[in-house]
Amino acid sequence: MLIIACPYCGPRPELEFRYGGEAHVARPVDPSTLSDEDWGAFLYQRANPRGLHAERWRHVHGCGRFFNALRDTTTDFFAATYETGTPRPAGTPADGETSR
Amino acid sequence: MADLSTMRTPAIEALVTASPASHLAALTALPPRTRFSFRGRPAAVTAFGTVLGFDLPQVACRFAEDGARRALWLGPDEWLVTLPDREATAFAGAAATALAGLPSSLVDVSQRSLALAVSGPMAARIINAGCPLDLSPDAFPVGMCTRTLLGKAEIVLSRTDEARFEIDVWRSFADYVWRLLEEARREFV
Amino acid sequence: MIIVGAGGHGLATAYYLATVHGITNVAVLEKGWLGGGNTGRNTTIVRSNYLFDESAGLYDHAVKLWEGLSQELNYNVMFSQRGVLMLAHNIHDVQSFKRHVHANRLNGVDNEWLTAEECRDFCPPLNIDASTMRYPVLGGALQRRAGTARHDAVAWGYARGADARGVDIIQNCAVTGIRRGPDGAVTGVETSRGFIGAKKVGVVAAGNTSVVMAMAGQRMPLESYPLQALVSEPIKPIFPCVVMSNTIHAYISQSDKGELVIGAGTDAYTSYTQRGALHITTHTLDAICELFPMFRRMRMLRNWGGIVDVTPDRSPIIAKTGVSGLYVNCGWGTGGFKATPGSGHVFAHTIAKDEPHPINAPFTIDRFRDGFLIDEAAAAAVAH
Amino acid sequence: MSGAFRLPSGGRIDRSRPVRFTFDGRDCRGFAGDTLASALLAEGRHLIGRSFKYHRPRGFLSAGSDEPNALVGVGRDEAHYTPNLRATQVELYDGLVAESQNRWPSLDLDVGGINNLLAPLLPAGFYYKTFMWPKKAWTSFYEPKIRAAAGLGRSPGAADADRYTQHYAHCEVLVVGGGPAGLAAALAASDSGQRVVLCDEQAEFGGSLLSERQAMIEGLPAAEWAGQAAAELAARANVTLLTRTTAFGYFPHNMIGLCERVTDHLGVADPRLPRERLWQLRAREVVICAGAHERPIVFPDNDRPGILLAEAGRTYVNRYAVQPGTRAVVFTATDSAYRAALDLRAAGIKVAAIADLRPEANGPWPTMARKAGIDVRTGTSVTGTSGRLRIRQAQLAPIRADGSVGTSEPVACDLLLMSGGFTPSVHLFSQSRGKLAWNANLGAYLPDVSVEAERSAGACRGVYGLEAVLADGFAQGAAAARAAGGTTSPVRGLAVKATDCGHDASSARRPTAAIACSPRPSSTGRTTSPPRTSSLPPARASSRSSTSSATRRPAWPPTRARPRT
Repeated sequence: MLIIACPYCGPRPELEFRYGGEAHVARPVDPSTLSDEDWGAFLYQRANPRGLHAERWRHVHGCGRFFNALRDTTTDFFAATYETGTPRPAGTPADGETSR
Repeated sequence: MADLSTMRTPAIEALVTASPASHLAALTALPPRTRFSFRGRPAAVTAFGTVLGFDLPQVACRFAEDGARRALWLGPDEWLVTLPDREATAFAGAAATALAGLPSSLVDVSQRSLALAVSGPMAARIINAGCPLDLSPDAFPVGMCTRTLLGKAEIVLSRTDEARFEIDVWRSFADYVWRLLEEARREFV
Repeated sequence: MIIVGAGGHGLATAYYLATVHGITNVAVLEKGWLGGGNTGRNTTIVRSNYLFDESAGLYDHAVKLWEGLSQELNYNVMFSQRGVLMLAHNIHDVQSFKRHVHANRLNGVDNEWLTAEECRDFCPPLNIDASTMRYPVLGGALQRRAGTARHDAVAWGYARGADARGVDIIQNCAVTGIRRGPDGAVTGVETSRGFIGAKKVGVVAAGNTSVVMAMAGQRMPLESYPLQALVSEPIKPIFPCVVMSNTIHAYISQSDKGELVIGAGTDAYTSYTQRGALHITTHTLDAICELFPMFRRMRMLRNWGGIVDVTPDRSPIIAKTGVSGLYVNCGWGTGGFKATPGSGHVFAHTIAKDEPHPINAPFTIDRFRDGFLIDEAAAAAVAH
Repeated sequence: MSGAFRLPSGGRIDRSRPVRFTFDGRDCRGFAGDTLASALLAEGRHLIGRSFKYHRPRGFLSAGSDEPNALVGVGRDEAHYTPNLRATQVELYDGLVAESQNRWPSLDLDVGGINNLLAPLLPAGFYYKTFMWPKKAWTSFYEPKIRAAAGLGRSPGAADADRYTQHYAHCEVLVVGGGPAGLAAALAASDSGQRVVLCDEQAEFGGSLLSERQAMIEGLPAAEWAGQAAAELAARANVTLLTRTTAFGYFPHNMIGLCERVTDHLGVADPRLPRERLWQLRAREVVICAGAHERPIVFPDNDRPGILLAEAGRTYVNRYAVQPGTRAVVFTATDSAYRAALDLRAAGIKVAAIADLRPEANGPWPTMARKAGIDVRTGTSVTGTSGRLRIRQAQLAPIRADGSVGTSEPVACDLLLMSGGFTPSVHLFSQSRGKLAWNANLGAYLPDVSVEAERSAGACRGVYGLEAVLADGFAQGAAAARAAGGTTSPVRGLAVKATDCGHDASSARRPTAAIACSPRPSSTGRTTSPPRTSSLPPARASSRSSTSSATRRPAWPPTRARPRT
């Protein structure tokens, strides 16, 4: 059971959270202008890297808020958590790199 | 139409009656009270505080109280406010007036949940049978409150005293939560 | 040709390339050891009672191959058609499973409805006393042709068969890049042991598919999750079949060695750690203890995790890709073992002929562009 | 009085509390403080089970959780029946009902033993190469037969009557293992005032100290010091002590799974108590003090009843006051087995010979053994044993300079103790995803790179010798408390009076020639002639799992094994 640092409530056990998949996937402003290819990619293609992964979590059984996290998928250690709408913290390795 | 008043009877009445006493870990059902879920931006928060009589707590996971009124921080823009039933109607009216024009939401959720208290030197240990939080006084001091889990059920947990916790739980989960706590209490009664 | 991944599916692909298509200049590259990934970590269940026509075609093709596999490979894969019983615990389950029964029968796949008592008669350890259960057993769907197979033997049997026909199986050889020519077509793969040239590369890397495909610049509709399983200490035969319960989340069988083999659920987040959290396994064991209270005192011997690659519609991809000469077989989620022979058979066809076999024609990557999804989420044992 | 093989005095058993139990329906007696294993040994029972495949007679090998053979079913009725318990871990209580497993019709006369004679026809993996024709026979005949032969114990036949609870807990320092290192670590860590949890799988704290005959700590016999240390810890409000508690899993972010057996050792338990309690414990820092396992030595027919690990023999004599035999041969590659031989001798057991694989042994314990008049034969191997349901004889043969084996000589015995050195118990460390490193000097894998917030102390990281282990425990416990944000008092030094026997043979004296002994026990059950091999096969690079390769490797010589590449 992971410990996840909610940006609002502090470190809390994984049970209180729900995973939200890849972060920073912006919904296209005008889907009707997209090609089928791009729309399919938006809907279904995901980064799924081996290493650092920017992902969404929701503190569903706590403050209820969505937030973003950087986690290394080869170790399950978190490099950072940050509020939704804020950019990925500067100085963190790219997706797929390892955090330690 | 169903008589709404019957819904205020505890969903766990039979369990409460059969519950054994324990000075190490007492389990009690708390009397009904009115609950409001309040969500709002800063301007509304300030206005709401005036009606409430004190400022809503801004520190995460802390509650503030004055007399019989209590406001629990549940999220950055969400509070659970409890007050005696007799004050409910007047309070709701005053709040509606004060919040007029300010983006906010005030919902009476009194029927949704009921409250229990666990008290005694073993209270934290009993709750830890299902709650994964560190409940030591350092990590979860008096005055702290949070939504969390007890077993599979979501609860709002607050520490009102070194050796006393209150649990707000949805009515339909109440018997599950009560039984879970009873099971944990069994070696202390 | 190169096959990336020496699990059951990869080895089966190589075997059928050699036996059906006469292609033996094949290298199977494996970063770890033969059958060391999900093939050696799964709960060995084989069944074909999927809802949609496309799935029924694919999985029943596999079951038919399973039925003669020991004799074909001259290697006993211990395929045991002891029956898979899926329990229904609420009205929705009953309706859904009956729909499955009818759909399966229309597709020529055996499946039948049992009452709770019939379920208990079929599997005596099952508790159907509603007064002791949170979720009573209201009945179940039984596929008698379904069952289990010895997972390691499947990998070894295919490996022996492929090896005997000239296929090279290279272990401890991690693929580090996919090389492409000026026209974009595949020319070979870089590995931890050097470059290997090939006109065709089939990726069968299960949980690591996204990583391998990224080497060819391909983003995949996949997410890789941990999936755990566990076994008890071995006991004398007591459990005659496979029982699955989607609702309270348990599946269990007893191996020929005597261990109770139990599958847990996926963890919530993507991970390549090959391990999972304790609360996932305790959740499953709670369900096992409720369904089979006599097993409560049994102790678990081993617990492990694998990496499962999950598609948005919970159906696999067995297809050509946007890169000429690159083929992919992935997305089996939590249930790839059952399809091993069928998957290898049709994937070998796809690579050899550069076009899909009719059975895997619907299982393209393009379906996530075109919208022709094969949504089998309800048929999967794990709500993943 | 219980058992003809009970020593008249000594041990940690409570002679004022006799206990009655049954094994395979036969009435037996023991004392409170016995395990099922020690009580059965006191009654002279060595045959305890049958092996999984060949149904070879099997006896007790160890005295603890590393027991591979002595698996029994325990329970007064079907609703309380638990299969596959290790008799070496089952605490005796009045009315305990135990039965042997995997035999028919009885343990002494087991029809399945026929497999042992057929062994040459049943090579490894033969299942996969046969039973395929005719095709139909798989379902109707072969598979049911294979299944019927599989499994050791049997499932309980009724719904479990007991209840279980679970508990989330948090602490700053968790110490796993309550032997000398663990007690010292817990004392040091709890000085900080932080929350400390100390758990041990046994009924009392002390670990190896409970089997000591001579060692003194702070002027007290070692076991007494352990009791005092545990009492001191119990008196501290910030310490939680958990006995009968196994740390079974190391999960991400320092969550440890603990299984506390609350009532299994009680004949009649308080109904308010659960049978077991699952602890999901989150620790800021973990100190692993898991100790080390003694390695068996691989030689033909080394699995007969009456063949025990040397430290187990010592434990039965010193801790349980049981004579595991009357005439012993000790087969060793370490000095520690000499200590065991002397402890046996002190308990009135005749030590017929000590066969030491090493060309010489001149440490303090071998010197004492020689002084005591024990027949010490260095450069000697055991090349086989005989005896149907219990060892009767061991074949001892000299090892020549070129590594070949000379003519063997039979030595009568009803007990053979063996010691191939010690393997640090790194399971929990490995579960935490820590990386191991090969230590050629110790011939063992040791914890190297940590991933989680943990550290090891004592024998599980290759620190041997009582004084060193206690000092390491104190140092690591204090370091853990500091890492968790606490302040600790200066490390305590303890006055220790003990003669160390080292971890293993000194590497300087390690023979250059390979030792002759067959790498696999004979599977035929016949008395075997001296092995034909003149040297070990070249060591192979170990398999993938470093933990298992460390335990699977032939025990001797450790220099021959290499770390994974």
